Amino acid sequence: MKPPNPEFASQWITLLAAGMLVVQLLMVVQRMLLTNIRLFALQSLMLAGIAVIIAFSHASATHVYWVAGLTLVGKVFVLPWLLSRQVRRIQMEHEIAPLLNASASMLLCGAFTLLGYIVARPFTSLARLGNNTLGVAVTLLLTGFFLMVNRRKALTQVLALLTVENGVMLAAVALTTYGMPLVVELGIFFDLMVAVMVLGLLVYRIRETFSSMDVSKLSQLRG
Amino acid sequence: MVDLPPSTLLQCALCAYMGGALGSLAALRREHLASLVGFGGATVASVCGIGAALLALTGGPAAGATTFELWPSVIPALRLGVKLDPLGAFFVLIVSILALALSVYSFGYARGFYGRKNVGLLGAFYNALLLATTLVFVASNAFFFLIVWEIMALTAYCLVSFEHKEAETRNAGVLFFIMSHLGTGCLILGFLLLFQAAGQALGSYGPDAYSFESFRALGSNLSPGRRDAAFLLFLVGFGVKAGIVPLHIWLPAAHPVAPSNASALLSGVMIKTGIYGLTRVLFDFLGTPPNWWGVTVLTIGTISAVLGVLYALMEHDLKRLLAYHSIENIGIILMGLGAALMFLHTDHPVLASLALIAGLYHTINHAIFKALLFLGAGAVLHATHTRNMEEMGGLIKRMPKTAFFFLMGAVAISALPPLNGFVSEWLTYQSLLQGFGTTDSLVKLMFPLSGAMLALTGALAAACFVKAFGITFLGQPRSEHAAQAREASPTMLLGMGLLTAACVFLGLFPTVFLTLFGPLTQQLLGQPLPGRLILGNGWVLGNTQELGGTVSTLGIVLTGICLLPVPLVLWLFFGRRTQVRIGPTWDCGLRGLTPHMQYSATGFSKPLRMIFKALFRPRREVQREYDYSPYFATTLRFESHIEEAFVTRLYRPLKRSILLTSRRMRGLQAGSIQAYLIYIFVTLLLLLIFAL
Amino acid sequence: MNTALAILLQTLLLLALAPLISGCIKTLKAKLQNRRGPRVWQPYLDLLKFLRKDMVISEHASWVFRVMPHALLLSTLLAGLMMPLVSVSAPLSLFGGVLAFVGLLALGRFFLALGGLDPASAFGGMGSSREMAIAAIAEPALMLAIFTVAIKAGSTNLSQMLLAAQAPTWQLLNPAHVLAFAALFIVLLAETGRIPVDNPATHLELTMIHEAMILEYSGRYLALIEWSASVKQLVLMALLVNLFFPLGIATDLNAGAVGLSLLWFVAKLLVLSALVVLVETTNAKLRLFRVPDLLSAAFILATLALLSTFLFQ
Amino acid sequence: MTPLVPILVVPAAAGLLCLLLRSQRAMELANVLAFAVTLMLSVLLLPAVLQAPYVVTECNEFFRADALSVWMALLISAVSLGSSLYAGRYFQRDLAARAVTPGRVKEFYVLTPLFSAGMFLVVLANNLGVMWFALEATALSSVLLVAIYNRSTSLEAAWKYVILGSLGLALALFGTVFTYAAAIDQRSAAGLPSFNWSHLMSMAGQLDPRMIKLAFVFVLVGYGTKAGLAPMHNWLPDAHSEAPSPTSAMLSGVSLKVALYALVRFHILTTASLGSSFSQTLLLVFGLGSMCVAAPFILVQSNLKRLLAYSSLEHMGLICAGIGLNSPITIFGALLHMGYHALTKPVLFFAAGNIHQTCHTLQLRRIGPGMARVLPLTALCLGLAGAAAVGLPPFGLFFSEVTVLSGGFASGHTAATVLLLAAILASFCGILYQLTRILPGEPKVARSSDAAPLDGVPAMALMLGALLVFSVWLPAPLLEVMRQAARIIGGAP
Repeated sequence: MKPPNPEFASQWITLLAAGMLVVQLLMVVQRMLLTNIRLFALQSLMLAGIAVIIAFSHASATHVYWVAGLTLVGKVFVLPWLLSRQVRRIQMEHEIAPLLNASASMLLCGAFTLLGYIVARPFTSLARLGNNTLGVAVTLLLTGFFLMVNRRKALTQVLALLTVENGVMLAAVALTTYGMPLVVELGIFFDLMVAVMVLGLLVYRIRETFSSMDVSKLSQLRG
Repeated sequence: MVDLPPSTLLQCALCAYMGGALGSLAALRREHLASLVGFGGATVASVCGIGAALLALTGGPAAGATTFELWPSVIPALRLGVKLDPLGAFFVLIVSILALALSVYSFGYARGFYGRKNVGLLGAFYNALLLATTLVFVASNAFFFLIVWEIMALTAYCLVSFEHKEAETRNAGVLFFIMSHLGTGCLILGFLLLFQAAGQALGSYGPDAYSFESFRALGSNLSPGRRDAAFLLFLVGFGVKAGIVPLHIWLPAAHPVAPSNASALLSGVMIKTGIYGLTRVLFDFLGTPPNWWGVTVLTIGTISAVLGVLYALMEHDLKRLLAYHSIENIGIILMGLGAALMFLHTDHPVLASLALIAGLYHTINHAIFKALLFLGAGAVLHATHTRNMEEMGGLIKRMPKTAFFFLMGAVAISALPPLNGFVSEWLTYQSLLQGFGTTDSLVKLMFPLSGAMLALTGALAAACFVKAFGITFLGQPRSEHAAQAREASPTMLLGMGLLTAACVFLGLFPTVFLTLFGPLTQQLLGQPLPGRLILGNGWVLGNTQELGGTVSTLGIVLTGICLLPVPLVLWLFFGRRTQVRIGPTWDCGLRGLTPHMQYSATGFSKPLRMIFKALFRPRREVQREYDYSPYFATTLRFESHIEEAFVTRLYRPLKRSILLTSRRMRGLQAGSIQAYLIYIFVTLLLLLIFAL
Repeated sequence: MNTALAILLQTLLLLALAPLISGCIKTLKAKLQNRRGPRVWQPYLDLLKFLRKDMVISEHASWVFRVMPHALLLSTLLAGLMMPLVSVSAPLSLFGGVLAFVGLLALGRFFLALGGLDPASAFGGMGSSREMAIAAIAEPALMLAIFTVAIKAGSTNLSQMLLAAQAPTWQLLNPAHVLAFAALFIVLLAETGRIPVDNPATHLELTMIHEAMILEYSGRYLALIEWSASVKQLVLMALLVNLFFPLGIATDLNAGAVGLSLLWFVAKLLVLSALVVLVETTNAKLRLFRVPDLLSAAFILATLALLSTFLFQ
Repeated sequence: MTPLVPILVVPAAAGLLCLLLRSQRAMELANVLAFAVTLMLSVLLLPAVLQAPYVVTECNEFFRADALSVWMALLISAVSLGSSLYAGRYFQRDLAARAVTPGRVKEFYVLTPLFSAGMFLVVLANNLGVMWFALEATALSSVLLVAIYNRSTSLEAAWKYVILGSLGLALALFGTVFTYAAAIDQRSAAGLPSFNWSHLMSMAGQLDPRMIKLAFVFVLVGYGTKAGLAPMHNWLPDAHSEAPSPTSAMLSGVSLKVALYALVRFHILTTASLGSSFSQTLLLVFGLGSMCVAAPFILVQSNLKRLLAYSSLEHMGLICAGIGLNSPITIFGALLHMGYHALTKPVLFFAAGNIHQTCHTLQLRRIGPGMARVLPLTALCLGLAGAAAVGLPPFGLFFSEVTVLSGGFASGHTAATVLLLAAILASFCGILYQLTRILPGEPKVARSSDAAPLDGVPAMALMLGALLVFSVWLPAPLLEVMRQAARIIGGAP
């Protein structure tokens, strides 16, 4: 099948990137943990989509298929399953009140989007597929950061970390037209898996000793 | 003696110190051997040191000029250069003379530590301190100087907190080490300023940009701003070690707690490294000084002298009293140096050399009689196990020889005629007196006024040492310890005897010793020994002016001996048939005098405490307990203490404010992970804005 | 050789003249208080009496107690030998100037104070403590006044100072000299223990300073101490008299000139003694802690003298 | 066959071998042997790097070792060997006191070699992506090491360490991607540019300056967090004080330096592409910031291990400022300081470990005076290492500090150098005051020193001996490798 014209591909990529941003904003306001995990899976699915389109539109970037496949398997199915198993084992459903209420955090995310575009403005002029996905990537990074600060549950912080990871992968895909060398992609993916396992182990241990997932209890070490 | 060049003598002195230190460390278990090896090594080294210094001073300009490396250094910028020039040799002479007397003293003194403390360690630190101090005087580049300066501070800290059982010793040790290291910080900055200028001049920042020769070559073409900054940094850096007034609080805390031979070494030699540093920098590196330098040094000297002796008067801890006197004498030395700086500014080289000689002669005099007094105090402490004068008394009958040596030291430090204190203060008076005529700006008033303050200091020192000697040695023993005191061991007496002989020699034959100052003034001021300093073929000391005042301590003593027959004749004609009866002291008819009826040290200093009330702010509490009638007290508790102005006004608030701000800064690490994430987030945002 | 002779003669002069002066002061004071008072040569008789008496020495005293009188007498005599009494060049003028003079007096006082402390009695301690305190406060004023004169004369050698005073440019009523004289006069009162500072005639514990230190002495030692006290008084008065009113001092050493200058010297001393006696009878003894105010007044006077050396040129 | 690959394989293999072993003695022996071999291999690497091509590469430029990486490899192997020597007796006493379960000890012996293998990969990897991956691996392995003790505080420390660490590494990845993107835009006909550092250095001139600047910002915040630079340092005192002593020795001694090594690689790249002013000022500011933040905490510290952690923060600040001052003398001084600090800090943590196990507390007040009586040899080592850490002359740290200061003056940064010295003096006062509170004097409470006096002393003596020897006599190859590394950082190829 002959590769579609680049114009069509970059439109799809921008659409999917915007989708990822919307999902991210939903996660900021969503209070239920399980829905958050499903939103994360959706976001990863969109990322995989972008990767497929890129691989499809560039003949020589065959290794990007591998990347798309891994993202699909790992981030859409395995990780959410792991995290939801953890949540069910700890029977902790409801997220306690975040630091900033929903409207204030939405306002802040708007500001981050603006900052993302300011940062990415000098680089979008390059003729590259999905030229403004860099702005989305930076915004994803900043909002993921904010999500981590805003929530007090340990597991939510892990999720926030994974969304930041998604932001970085989006930037990787967007900026480098053929994606990063395969060995680097594999390394990053493998690290992500181990990181989630280690985080899961720690969350379990914290749950054991503190009998609650509230991170603000972790403040005995001072001075 | 075979013609040994001074540098080889110096090297064997250094090796002997090193051998003494390692030897006493090796023989850690067997105390007697350790003390023998340690202090024996130090004695041999001091003899070599004296030889090297004398050869360098008397051997003419070529003798000590060679710079040689101890061993090839490994750090690229460091070169272990040693140069025995006249100034260094003079101070090596001081440290070696003292080391000789102290080592001889220490043989007997260390016996007190057998079984109680580790004598091997004492010997090791003692030798290491002497080695580091000798190296400080002969180091020939800034990097090596800073290294041995810090090692000296480290070993001095180990000696000060040698008996670290009591908390007081530990606190004194820490205070000393922190203040001396802050001083070293200023020195590092000062030397780096010179290094920067020398580097620019030489074009390369290699090891020879550190050497003292390139600093000397800088001379006065340093920019004025950099010169003044360097002057202030060196004044503070070396001032902390010398113990000038605002920076002196570690000295009365550290010296008393050290073992006596160590406190003699600290007071006699280590504070002289501060004076050596100031002399080396002010006269060797920084070229002709502006006027305000001399005025500052003279003012600081005067204030240190007066405050030092005033605080000494109020002490009834024998070694703290002597420590405060070190501050006073450092003040007198600074007066000489300050006057010399002012003469250099108004271009009077002859007067400048007189003032410099006065300052340096007082340095060696102070080193000797202060060490003698500390050894005396050590012997008293050794015998009575207490430093508190209120528990002593009547020791002259139990320790006659120590009493005699202490008395000679007291006469010397109070600047009373026949001994060396008087001669160096006489030279200081003469230089201050000449100063009046050198300029016509109002600054010339400073000379006579500081002369008057010097007189006040001398008289107060005399009062203080009448108290120190009188209360400690004369009258009845005030405690059980004092009653059973026994005379010090022969080696301790020999040590003190050596120093007393040195005092008498420097007092009676100043003209013989002053010839050593020729190469010194030649190197520092380019001015040979002033003509009219030594008159009457070596009998009389002049003050370098045509019809100036002269003094001859030797003449005074000989005439005194000629006058001895006067009381003898009176005894022959009238007193031959009289008898001498020993009776009780007049007790106004009471039933005999008890030791507590004598004057106490606190009582002795009461008039002066009332006169200088404004400075001391004395506070006294009297508690009376009585059974039934308020007029018949059963027990009476009296407590009086004075306020250490600098500690309560300056240092304590400073320390409290620093610790307060630091505790407030701890709020940064408050434990919540959200806060830490916010810190990173804010840093990222700021950097992004900065980078755009 | 003639210096040895000069030393001998000056020593004899000092020893002979000193008790006479203190005797005159005592009689003058008695006359002023319109009582008959002792004979002028009474001090000589007292000295002879003490020399012949037995001595009682305290059991607690050490060798310092025995050495002190001799040290005091020798140091005071040496200070006296440096002072040009009758001829301009003093016998020991080469061996020490005014600084050695003050140093020797301080040495004497140092041993006197130690002698007071030795017999472990409260009076000795009190006397020594007060003596040293007052001497310490008097020292800066003494030194500054001497500095003023030395700066004008250009040297600290007493003979040089007198020679400079002979020079025509030396006006007697120059403000610097008047102020310096006043400062030195107050210091004289403090040093010799006269009324406003210390009462020489009494044995009342609270008021005596100089007497308290020598309470334990008796017999020959007391004689030596009394003698050196009067020599010190003579020497200090000579310092005042010769330094500020140098008229009539013999410049060369022939017998006639020396005899005439001796007469001038004794006359001047009597005038100064009269002044001292006048001050003694008109003033009461100051409390101990008011004495520093008096001596700081002396210090201010000396500073003004120093300022006036170049302010009122 | 260059020793590059064995250096990585040997520790990794030892880690996996320990998985199978049962007895603690065997695992300990495996660790010590592995690290001894890596030390020898690093020393073998020295002559190779000092000859003409000055670079050793392996399997077509995937692994690359130049002077800087060999110097880092030496430090890593030295510290790892020291801490593995110490770990044996340390965990036996912990097991006896039931402070830790045998499972966790096994975890320690498996993870420590992987941790150091990760660090070796960081310094030997030529590909920036692989370098990021290696750093992520070290972070993850050390997290579980920090969380060995089951106390709530060590869990808290581990959690903060992993969250802040992973976030930092995510930012660093973003920066790495940016650098690669800058390279992609410039791809000439030669197809996809390789992600190798050497290749990027060769085409540094044409990289887009704006992109490189933004990349360096992200890398600075990312790797800066892992290196514990000032505003991002909050995890450091918690992690280093809660970890077992051998791990905190490795963390403080060398893992901070490895992260700084990665940051310095990017600094060299940025200097090559847009001149030294941008990245050098940032490094200087962050270095000074770390020292000034560390000083107040040292002054009022009440916990012994946190005191040592803040002292590491201060030394890292000095090294970073030294490199930031960017004159040949200061960079050489910074590298020298790295070496001496890597030898000093572990000894301090080992001594703190001994004291912790004897007094069962790290509160300086409750340890109380008189440790010299209770644990004479440990107190001696703590005293000597403390003197070295505060920069007293007989030890090398004084020389490196004065070299950095004189370089700072020589290159005209007078104000910054004065601030540097002030921070050094403040930390001197703080550490000295705290040490003299516990070492001299008589012990208030009678402590039964169940720890045999010779526990852990051979490791401490070995490292202190090395420090003293290298302070007085620095062998020529070491000097040459440091000088060459300084030239690399200074911008020579």
